[in-house]
Amino acid sequence: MSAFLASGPNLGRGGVGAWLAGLSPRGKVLVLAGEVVVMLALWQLVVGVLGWINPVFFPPPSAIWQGFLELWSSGVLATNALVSLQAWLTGFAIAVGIGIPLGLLMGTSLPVDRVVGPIAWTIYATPTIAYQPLAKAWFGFGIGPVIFLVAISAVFPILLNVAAGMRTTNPSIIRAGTVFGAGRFQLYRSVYLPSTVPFLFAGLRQAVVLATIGMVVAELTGSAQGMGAVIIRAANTYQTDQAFAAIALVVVWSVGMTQVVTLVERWVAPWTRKARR
Amino acid sequence: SDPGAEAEPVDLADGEPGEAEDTAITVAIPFPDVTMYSMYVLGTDLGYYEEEGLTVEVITADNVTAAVASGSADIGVESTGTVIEAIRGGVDVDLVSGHYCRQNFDFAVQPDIDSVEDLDGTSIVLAGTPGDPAEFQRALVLSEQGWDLDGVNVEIVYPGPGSESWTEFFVNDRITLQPFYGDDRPALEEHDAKFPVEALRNWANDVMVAGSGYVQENPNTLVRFLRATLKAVDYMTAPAPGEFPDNVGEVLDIYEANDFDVDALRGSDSPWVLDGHLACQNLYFDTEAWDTTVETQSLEPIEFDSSQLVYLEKAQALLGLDNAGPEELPYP
Amino acid sequence: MTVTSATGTNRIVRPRRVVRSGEGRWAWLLVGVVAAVLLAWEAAVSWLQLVPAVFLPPPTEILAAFVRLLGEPEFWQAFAYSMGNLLIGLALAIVVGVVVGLAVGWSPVLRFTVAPFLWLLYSTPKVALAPLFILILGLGNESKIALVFLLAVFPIILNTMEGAVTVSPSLVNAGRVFGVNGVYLGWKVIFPATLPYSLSGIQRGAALGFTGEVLGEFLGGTGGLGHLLEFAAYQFMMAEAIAMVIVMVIIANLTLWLISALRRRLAPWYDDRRIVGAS
Amino acid sequence: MTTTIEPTEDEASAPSLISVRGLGVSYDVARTGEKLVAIEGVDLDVREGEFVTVLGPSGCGKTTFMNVIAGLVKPSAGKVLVAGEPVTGPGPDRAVVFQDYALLPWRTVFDNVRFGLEMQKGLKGSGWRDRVQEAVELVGLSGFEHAYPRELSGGMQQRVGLARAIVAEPRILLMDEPLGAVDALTREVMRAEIEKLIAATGKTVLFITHSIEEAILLGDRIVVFKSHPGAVKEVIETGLERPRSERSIQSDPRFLELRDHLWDALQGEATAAAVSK
Amino acid sequence: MTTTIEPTEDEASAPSLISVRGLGVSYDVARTGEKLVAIEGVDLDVREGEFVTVLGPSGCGKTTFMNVIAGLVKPSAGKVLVAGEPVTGPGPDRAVVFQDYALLPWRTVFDNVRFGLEMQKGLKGSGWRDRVQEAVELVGLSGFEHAYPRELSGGMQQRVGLARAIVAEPRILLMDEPLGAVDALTREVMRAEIEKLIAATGKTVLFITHSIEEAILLGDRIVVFKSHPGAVKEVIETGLERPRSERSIQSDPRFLELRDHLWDALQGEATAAAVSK
Ligand SMILES: Nc1ncnc2c1ncn2[C@@H]1O[C@H](COP(=O)(O)OP(=O)(O)OP(=O)(O)O)[C@@H](O)[C@H]1O
Ligand SMILES: Nc1ncnc2c1ncn2[C@@H]1O[C@H](COP(=O)(O)OP(=O)(O)OP(=O)(O)O)[C@@H](O)[C@H]1O
Ligand SMILES: [Mg+2]
Ligand SMILES: [Mg+2]
Repeated sequence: MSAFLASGPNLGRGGVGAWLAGLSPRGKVLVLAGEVVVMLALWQLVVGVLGWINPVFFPPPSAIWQGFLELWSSGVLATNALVSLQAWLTGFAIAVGIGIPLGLLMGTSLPVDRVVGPIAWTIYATPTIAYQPLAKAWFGFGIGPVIFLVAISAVFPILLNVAAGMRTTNPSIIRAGTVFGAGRFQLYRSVYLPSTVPFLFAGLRQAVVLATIGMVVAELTGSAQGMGAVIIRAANTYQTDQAFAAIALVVVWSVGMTQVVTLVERWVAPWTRKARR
Repeated sequence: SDPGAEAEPVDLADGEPGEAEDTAITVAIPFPDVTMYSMYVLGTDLGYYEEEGLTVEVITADNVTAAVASGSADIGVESTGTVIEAIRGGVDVDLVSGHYCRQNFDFAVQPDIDSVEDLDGTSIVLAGTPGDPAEFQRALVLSEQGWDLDGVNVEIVYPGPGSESWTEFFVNDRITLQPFYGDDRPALEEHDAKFPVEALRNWANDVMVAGSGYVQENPNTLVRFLRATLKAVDYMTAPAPGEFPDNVGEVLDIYEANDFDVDALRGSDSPWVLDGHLACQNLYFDTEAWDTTVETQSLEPIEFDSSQLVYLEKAQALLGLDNAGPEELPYP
Repeated sequence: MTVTSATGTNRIVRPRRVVRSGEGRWAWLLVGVVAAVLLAWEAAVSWLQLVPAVFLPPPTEILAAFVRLLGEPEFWQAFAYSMGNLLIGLALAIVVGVVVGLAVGWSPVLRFTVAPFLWLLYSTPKVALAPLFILILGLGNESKIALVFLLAVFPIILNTMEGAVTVSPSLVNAGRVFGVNGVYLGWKVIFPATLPYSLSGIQRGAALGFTGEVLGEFLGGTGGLGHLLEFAAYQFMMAEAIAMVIVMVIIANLTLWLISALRRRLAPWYDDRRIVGAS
Repeated sequence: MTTTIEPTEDEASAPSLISVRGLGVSYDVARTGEKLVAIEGVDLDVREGEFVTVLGPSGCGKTTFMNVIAGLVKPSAGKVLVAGEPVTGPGPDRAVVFQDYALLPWRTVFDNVRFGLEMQKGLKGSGWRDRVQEAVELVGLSGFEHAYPRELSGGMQQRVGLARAIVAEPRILLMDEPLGAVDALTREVMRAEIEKLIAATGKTVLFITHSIEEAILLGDRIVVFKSHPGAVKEVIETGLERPRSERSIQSDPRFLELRDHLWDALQGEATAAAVSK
Repeated sequence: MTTTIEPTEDEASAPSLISVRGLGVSYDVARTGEKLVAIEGVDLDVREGEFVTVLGPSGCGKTTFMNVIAGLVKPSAGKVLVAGEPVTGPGPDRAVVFQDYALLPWRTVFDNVRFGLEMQKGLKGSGWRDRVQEAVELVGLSGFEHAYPRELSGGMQQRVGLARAIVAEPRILLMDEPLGAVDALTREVMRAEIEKLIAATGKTVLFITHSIEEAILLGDRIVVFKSHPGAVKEVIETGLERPRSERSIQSDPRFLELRDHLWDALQGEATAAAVSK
């Protein structure tokens, strides 16, 4: 996501581009907010006022807001969001718990890398949706298959990024570590792990998006609760405004969590912040 | 847009309908299944559609009303409650006829379940996906039969639209109660399941819809399509309620030729062998059926625009039928 | 006019392709591990009956289903159908993704106005928007192609963007100095410089595009592997369903392999270190 | 060591190929929104066929200065005339050799050199092939036509950059620290080669360097820049004979004198730059 | 220019701190499976407190040679003794300054310098804080303790590398082209600083460089390497007074003589290297 706000090749351009690039973080946020408002207004105009698309299938923002209020006041939102949240967090924690150690192991040991790597890539390349019927069959109903799908969606970006981070640790730094007397363990702690951190966070950011999509896919069928169930129930009863409100919330969650990951990264790994020059 | 407001009285000339405006018809069904949608296969195989100058293609659609509204399908078959909700929501579809005018409510429970109290603390299935209005009807019938779920602490789960998967969960003891259909029965019997509730209700199960615009532009097509479909329904249903259908052998041959597994149905002596008991030969639908659905599925009341049924009535008239409601059928 | 010319050995230092001698051994290890897992699976299901076979069929049954599948003409029809849509959708996604990615990556104004929405769209679970697709694009090939496109295009855009943002300014300056400008600059300098990034986005996009195809076929219609999978899942034929999944895995991996082969061909100058995704 | 070093006076009457008057460039600084004055009030005249070296500490605006002449950066004040015409953008009369070579990594040596030609003339005729080949030979790279840049050493890559610049026969060669990224030994070799090459082709050259020695060895005149803001501190005529053998010239008292002088001029600047770059 | 340059004979009797005998290193080449002989039959003795510069074209095995002494590479033939003990691995008596700095990007200047201490001693006592601070001051970086490497210029980063190397007070400093990556002007400044620093601390130094001038300016002795396979071509005693001002020394006839001699010795090698690296 950082690439969006990167200023790009600095070639002394002028005009709006330079102005935008020159904005302070707060200014950028303001401009973005402005854009969002314009976008919503356009949407409202096309669907709500001009009626170019049947609003049952594509409700205007005002209706979505209405749907959100309905969900909120009926208490449906709170209970279901809580269920989803629990599944998401559990699944993500499992993914992190498996992904990081296994990634580190892959980065350390060539045999593990050569065995786990291809298998991981294979599963990663397979559409998540393909696991959906299997997950339901294996884990039954409720939160089980959701956790499974969240975990399996999130684990590979973490795993593969951590492994890549370990493998691409600058050999020159490793040499420096060795020269200054670091033992195997110290080298691990002081050199490999810190240089893997940026990769880990890149993986976490990808994982957040994939985990959220996995969660919705899992909840869309099979479970009685959760945001996916809210979406499908609302869709089945043609309360599309509520369905879209639920989707919007999921998107907000996804984007919000990537931001959280970025914030944590800034805090844990201040050196990864873009150079000031 | 206000449903019903757009429907203008349609003038259908007396006598034979005119040439079909649209000769290739796409029928959307909600999920791949043979028995429920067999009349379209039969109509094609027996040449009824060809006689009307039509060809019919059956496709599946995740959301039938959307498929119809978008023009991907000309005709859609969808459960009545869903169609009512869609029309309420403002989807531009017209209800053109009934499809199955009755519903069977057959429930299996695990061998150790004797009464509704025994379900306490277990998982049960009432419908495949959340938001399926049939869930309320099933609960209603259950409570009418002495299995009122209101007082019991059960978890209602949704294993997906196909009843085969419900059965698999059932025989693997993941659920204690499920609705079932004829083709699920052998597996359930093998599992020693009990069938505490077997009932038939004269409630419209599902209906056919078409896009409002399509209806306006293709009156003759619609009449011709319905006439052929009526013939196909007649071919597969019994001459009178409760009797054994005449053409079972031929129908099963046609199913088989269309890649369906019919071994279990051959040699059956049940009058319900083709699920034909669920259909009315005249593809009945009217305001009463609408209101019953609204009531039994606990839907918000909404009025039915019966002018939508002119094509059905025309097709019925051409075949000498009237739009009579379903007769009482005693459960065997 | 002469310049002291090469007097030493005219040795071109070809990039090192790291093919370790142990590589073959690891392949065997991999085969061994996979075999062991399959064996344990077979044992757990068929012999020890720890898991009911309807839910998790043993590998032998899946293999049988797989072989059966390959023998059926319907399968190959479905295969052709799915691949056709996939290729069209991917082609569109590649063209649009690369062009949009370049434009957005290159222009700060676009990056600012368009990119956040791209990100939002990327994060949106497309599954949830299914009815919208049916409504707008119907159940023919269009909705499937659209879903392939929609799922594949974002990784391509995001990666291309990342590439375009990181194009060395001095390459751009070199282009300008030698008279390359405007669209030409994009075509002659920025596009090739970004190509390795785009290709790695395309790789991910292709795998995701396949998800889109399956998703589109779940939505409705009559053809395709997703349709077959849905059918198998409806009948609760797990062995068949898993066999279908294996077909998908094979296709996904073949696509990955094909594109990395393509990358080696199209971008031989590019040293094959992994570019970690932009997102 | 009695000869004093007098900053050269540009004779206004001499026909100058490049003429810079009151040149100033300021950049918008993204973060703060302020303007950073990179260079200010720069005057310079370069005669046809002259080899001018530009010496100055890091960040003093040498690259900016050169970019204005190349037409890559628009001045905020003053004007630049090349052959009497104001500079409005890059043109075929000026070619640039970059410090980081800026070769297109996806093109072979031959195609990279061709790049210098293809945009301008469109490669219509058939003669271009010979011209490219000639340029490749001129820089001593025959036999490497089909190598990719990353298969070459730094020195070889810079030769490609040189060939690309001269192939279109520009009147002016702008070289921005062309030897900054090659190792010292290669650098010492290439200096001599560049001198010979330029002498043979008779081009007008503006050559930026950090190295005092290089500035003296190559330049007819040395322009010394100072920082904050970047400006011309002094201009010195080297007055050394050509061809200059690196070995013989270093015992030349004039060389030593220049060296001492420049060292003094830059000592402060360089120390400051090393610590606060 | 009458003084002839005689390669120095290592007196076998002098107590040498580093003693290299018949050293050979060969690498396994991945692609072909063959062995590449990087260096062969290298003999060298370095006395305590001596500053030895190693000069040679690219790829001749200088880094390999230094890595053996650092204990990073195992010799395939011959032996290396440091203070009479055979080298078996890196040790606190030898510290390395790397060309690419090899700083840990996630550590501040202070923590990077501390790294030189912590691996070996574990930072038990309380004195280490002062020692680190002292080293930071010694290289002139006070005030930058909390900066991250990416916030520093190349020259400053190399100062950090230097501080990290000297903080643990090794007997031997191994420097692999420490100034290869900084700009020429900074380089000229830093050369003098390094000389002063080393003189003050009295360390034994092995200093690899590509630059003839640097080799002469800094070295007590210059070891010239040749390629294919890497081996010592000759060893020259500079015999120049210390402290050496860069400015005065360049008029010293001995300097010029050495320069010419080395130039001749390396000309062929360098040309070859520039084209075939
Ligand atoms: N595009 C730009 N936007 C903002 N500031 C810039 C830009 N380019 C250069 N500067 C600033 O202008 C000043 C002069 O930069 P310039 O690159 O011209 O210096 P230089 O003398 O070439 O330095 P060096 O020797 O390190 O190459 C510096 O302070 C630099 O940070
Ligand atoms: N790990 C390695 N595996 C295989 N070959 C190597 C390895 N390290 C170095 N070599 C080869 O050994 C030879 C000597 O390399 P080395 O890095 O010691 O040279 P160098 O003199 O330090 O060169 P430079 O001046 O460019 O740093 C080169 O041909 C190089 O390609
Ligand atoms: Mg510069
Ligand atoms: Mg080296």
